[in-house]
Amino acid sequence: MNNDQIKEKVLKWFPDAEIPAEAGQFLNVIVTPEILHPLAEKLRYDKETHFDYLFCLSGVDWVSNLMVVYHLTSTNLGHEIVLKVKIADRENPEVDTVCDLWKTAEFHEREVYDLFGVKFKNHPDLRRILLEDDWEGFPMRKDYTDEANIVEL
Amino acid sequence: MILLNFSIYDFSDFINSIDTWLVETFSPTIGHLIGLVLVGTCFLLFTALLGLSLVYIERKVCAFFQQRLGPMRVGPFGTAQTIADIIKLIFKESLITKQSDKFLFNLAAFVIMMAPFIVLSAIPFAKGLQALDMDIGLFFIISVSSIGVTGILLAGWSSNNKYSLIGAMRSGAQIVSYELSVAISLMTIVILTGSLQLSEIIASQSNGWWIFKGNIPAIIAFVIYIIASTAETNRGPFDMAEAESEITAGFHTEYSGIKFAYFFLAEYVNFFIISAVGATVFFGGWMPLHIGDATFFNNAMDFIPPIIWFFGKVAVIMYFLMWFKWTFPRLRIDQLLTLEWKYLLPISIVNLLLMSIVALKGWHW
Amino acid sequence: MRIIKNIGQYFGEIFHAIKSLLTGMKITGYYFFHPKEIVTQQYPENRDTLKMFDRFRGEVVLIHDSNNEHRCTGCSACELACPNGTIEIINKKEIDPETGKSTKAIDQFVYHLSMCTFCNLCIIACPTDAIKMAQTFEHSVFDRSKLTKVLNNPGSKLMPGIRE
Amino acid sequence: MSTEQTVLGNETQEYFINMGPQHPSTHGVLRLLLTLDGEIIRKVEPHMGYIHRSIEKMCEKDSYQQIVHLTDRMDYLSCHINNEAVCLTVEMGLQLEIPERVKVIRTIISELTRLASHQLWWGVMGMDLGAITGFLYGFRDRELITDIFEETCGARLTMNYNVPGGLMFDIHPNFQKRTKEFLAYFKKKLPEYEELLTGNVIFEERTKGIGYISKEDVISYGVTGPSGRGSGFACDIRKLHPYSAYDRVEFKEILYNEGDSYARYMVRMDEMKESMHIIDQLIDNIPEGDYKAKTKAVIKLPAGEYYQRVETARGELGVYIISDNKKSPYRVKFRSPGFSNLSALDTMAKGCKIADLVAMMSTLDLVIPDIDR
Repeated sequence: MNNDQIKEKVLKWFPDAEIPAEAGQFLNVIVTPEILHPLAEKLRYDKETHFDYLFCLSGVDWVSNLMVVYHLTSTNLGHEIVLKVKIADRENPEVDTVCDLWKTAEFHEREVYDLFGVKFKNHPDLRRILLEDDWEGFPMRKDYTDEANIVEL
Repeated sequence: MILLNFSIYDFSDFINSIDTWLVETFSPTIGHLIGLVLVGTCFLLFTALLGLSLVYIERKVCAFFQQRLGPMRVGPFGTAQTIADIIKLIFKESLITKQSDKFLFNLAAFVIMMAPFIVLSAIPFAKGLQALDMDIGLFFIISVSSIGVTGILLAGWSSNNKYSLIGAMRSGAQIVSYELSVAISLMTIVILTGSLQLSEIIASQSNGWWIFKGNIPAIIAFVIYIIASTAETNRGPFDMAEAESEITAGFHTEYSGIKFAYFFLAEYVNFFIISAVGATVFFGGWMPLHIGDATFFNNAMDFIPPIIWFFGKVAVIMYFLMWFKWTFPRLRIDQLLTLEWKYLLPISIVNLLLMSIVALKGWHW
Repeated sequence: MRIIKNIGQYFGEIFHAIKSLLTGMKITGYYFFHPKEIVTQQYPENRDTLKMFDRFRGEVVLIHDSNNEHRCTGCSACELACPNGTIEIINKKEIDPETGKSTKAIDQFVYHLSMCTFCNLCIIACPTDAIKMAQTFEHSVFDRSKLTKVLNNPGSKLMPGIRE
Repeated sequence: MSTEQTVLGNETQEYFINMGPQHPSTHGVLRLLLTLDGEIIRKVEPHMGYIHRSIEKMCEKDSYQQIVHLTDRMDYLSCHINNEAVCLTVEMGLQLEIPERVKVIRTIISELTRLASHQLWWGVMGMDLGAITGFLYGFRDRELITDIFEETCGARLTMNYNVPGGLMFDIHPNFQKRTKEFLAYFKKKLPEYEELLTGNVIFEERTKGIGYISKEDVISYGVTGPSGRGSGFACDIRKLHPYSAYDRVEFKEILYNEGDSYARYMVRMDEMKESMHIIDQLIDNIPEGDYKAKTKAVIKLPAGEYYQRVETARGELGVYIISDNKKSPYRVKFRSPGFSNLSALDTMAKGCKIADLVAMMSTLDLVIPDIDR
């Protein structure tokens, strides 16, 4: 499927999904936390899309909101898509886990939780992964300060 | 007076003259006691020397297999390296883990040293150079050498460390199984000699070594003996008990300083012993290479002193064992036991039967 | 029939196993008997013959010529290029004896070897090729403060004609 | 486990063992919390982050030239490929036209890096299985590659040879000669590797059928690189999204379908041959030209998101740069191959023994700084 067909399909399933018009490297789909999991599930299991390989999961802090970015590709169909979930609530960011769809998400979501503080609902083992358990704050956030460890050059 | 009897070809006169002199000079009881102490001291010194030189040799041999130079810094060609190591180990702090069973922890290091030390007494180094020539010599060696496993189990249990415990358990299973093959492969030769006494086993090889005389079963027995005895001494490729990459150092993980040195020493003395027993039973011990009644050849061979024959044979076997160790990957514990129970043991039992037939029919030379 | 086949398989396995083990032993045995192939270099002993490659990055040095002149104008391009703050350039005002104008010149070119990652970015950033990587590699010292070096020689001057 | 307990008729107790952070076969500071039943592994729980240096956060403060040298310190065994990945991303953002010479040189050095990495892996694999001699042989041959690197790039391990737009300096005049010498030498030595380990009966026993992972699981866990290809997952980025000069060389993507330790081992052994094949094709055909495209001293990427995937020796490395048109990136994410590969360890190791776990970790070829970043 080419990007237009995927776009059409996604919009048919979830008309709320926001798809920026400008052509970037990938087809971007921006969604709210509520429809992330249903959309991901459809993308994963639909025969025509069949996005079975999550090759990157990253968190981004846009100051006004947090974002979790899912880079997906299909191993047999070869098309790629970028799912972005925008989380407006910085204090208590929550989004459904996609561990059940792609197992690799388990570690990557723990990393995003560790560094950005995004809580993934239904995650089997949501703990800090890179930092120690008693670390305070979420270091990759833009408002994170640590005078002892961050040296301004 | 004593030294007059000294001959490099036959030590029995020399030993007897010392004994006689001791008994005559002191009373018989004290004389014998002094004799015992002397022999004990000799063995202690020998053990220490053996450990030192074997560690050095193994390091050099291993280095050459691996395209390295090995120790080169301390002394010429690094010969004093092991002495430096021993000095370091003596001065190191002897750590004891918290909540370990301190008594057993300390005891284990001595128990593990004890077994090879006792076994050493039954090894004939040269003609007449043997501390104990019992009529059950071989049986004695097989049985006493199994004391060592007690030391390993004690060390593993008392260390209060799971790695140690796993190592000890592996080692226990391994040694107990492999002892069977070792014993049976040695018994294969005993069928031919008709005696367990080591001096008689050697004497029976005066017209050729059993590995040549004993037909095919002797060769099979030798191969099985080498494999099984390597496993029994926890050497690579059967070093499951101390598999460095799996369970760090196995049963001696928690030992440091001089106690660690004991484990190390015991390992190398054991290594020497299996080679020595192999050399004695299959290659005639100190007996020079004789071919039937080719007198001229036999006399020429006799010219080389027996002690050199003995150590030469031991060295060759050791070299092969080192070659194995530095070439092969390690087996897994269950594969190790499979190898013993499915391959070595059945083969050695069949081999024993074969040897009996060979002996009955007189197919050996 | 099946039993014979099984027995054949049993011994076949053993034969294959022994053969594969012997192949491995052939390799190690070959090296044992060819000590000429030993690759060990005995490091402190071979110091005289040990030569590093020209591009090897050992430490940053400021090039001085025989007149004790260097090419550093103190522009701090290297300082900016450095990812770790390894280089600190302390400038001073200097009165040009000919024109009488005050110009900027380096007072101290401070280099913290302990922070350097030898990434070569300062060298390519330098517009006047004043610094280069030296091939030294024996950097260990007993005192950490010795790793902070002042690269310009005492009394050294800027080479004439560099600033233009 | 309950069945075994009833069969045995006695109670067995599970226990925990900490494998690492200091352990001879975790190849760095990785801690595995093993739940064991005797010697049988019930659960593996990796704990990482012991050398987490927050490279992603550091990148947000650095210029694009400076980021490159940080990636040297991620997967230090394929540092050139990491550098290349960042440079490719930046070049994509700047829409720079890269000289052909640069592309070819990058490809050659990438493949040399892959070879060096696999040589080290082979040695370590042998050592983990108890064949220590192999370790020395692996290092012996790797030394020659690091010599080539040292001569051309100026460092043996953290080379930092790439800059956005090209290379730091041109290849050394000896580079081609040395590389060809090395290839001739290593073509003779590789069969020795095979004889020493591959055919060895003990080695086969230790790896065949051990650590099985299915193709579905491999895709789901995102296990890439030789580890993924050992399960039949065609994930070679060099084929899927050719970068640098990979579109003009002919090579095979090695695929094995067994999914066990032996398959993963064989993939790497065959990949070494393919790497040599690639270098063979390119080494005499380095086009003349500049070694660097013209770039500004201060690089500002146009605002936007850039994602570049490359194939390192361990698998797929993704570099995700979000730029807001400043001299430092807004956000950098490295999708490191080791991180995803490690996550599959639990699935592989269930029911195996401790010794198998060690073999399995070797076949995953974990580099801890790559996992922790």
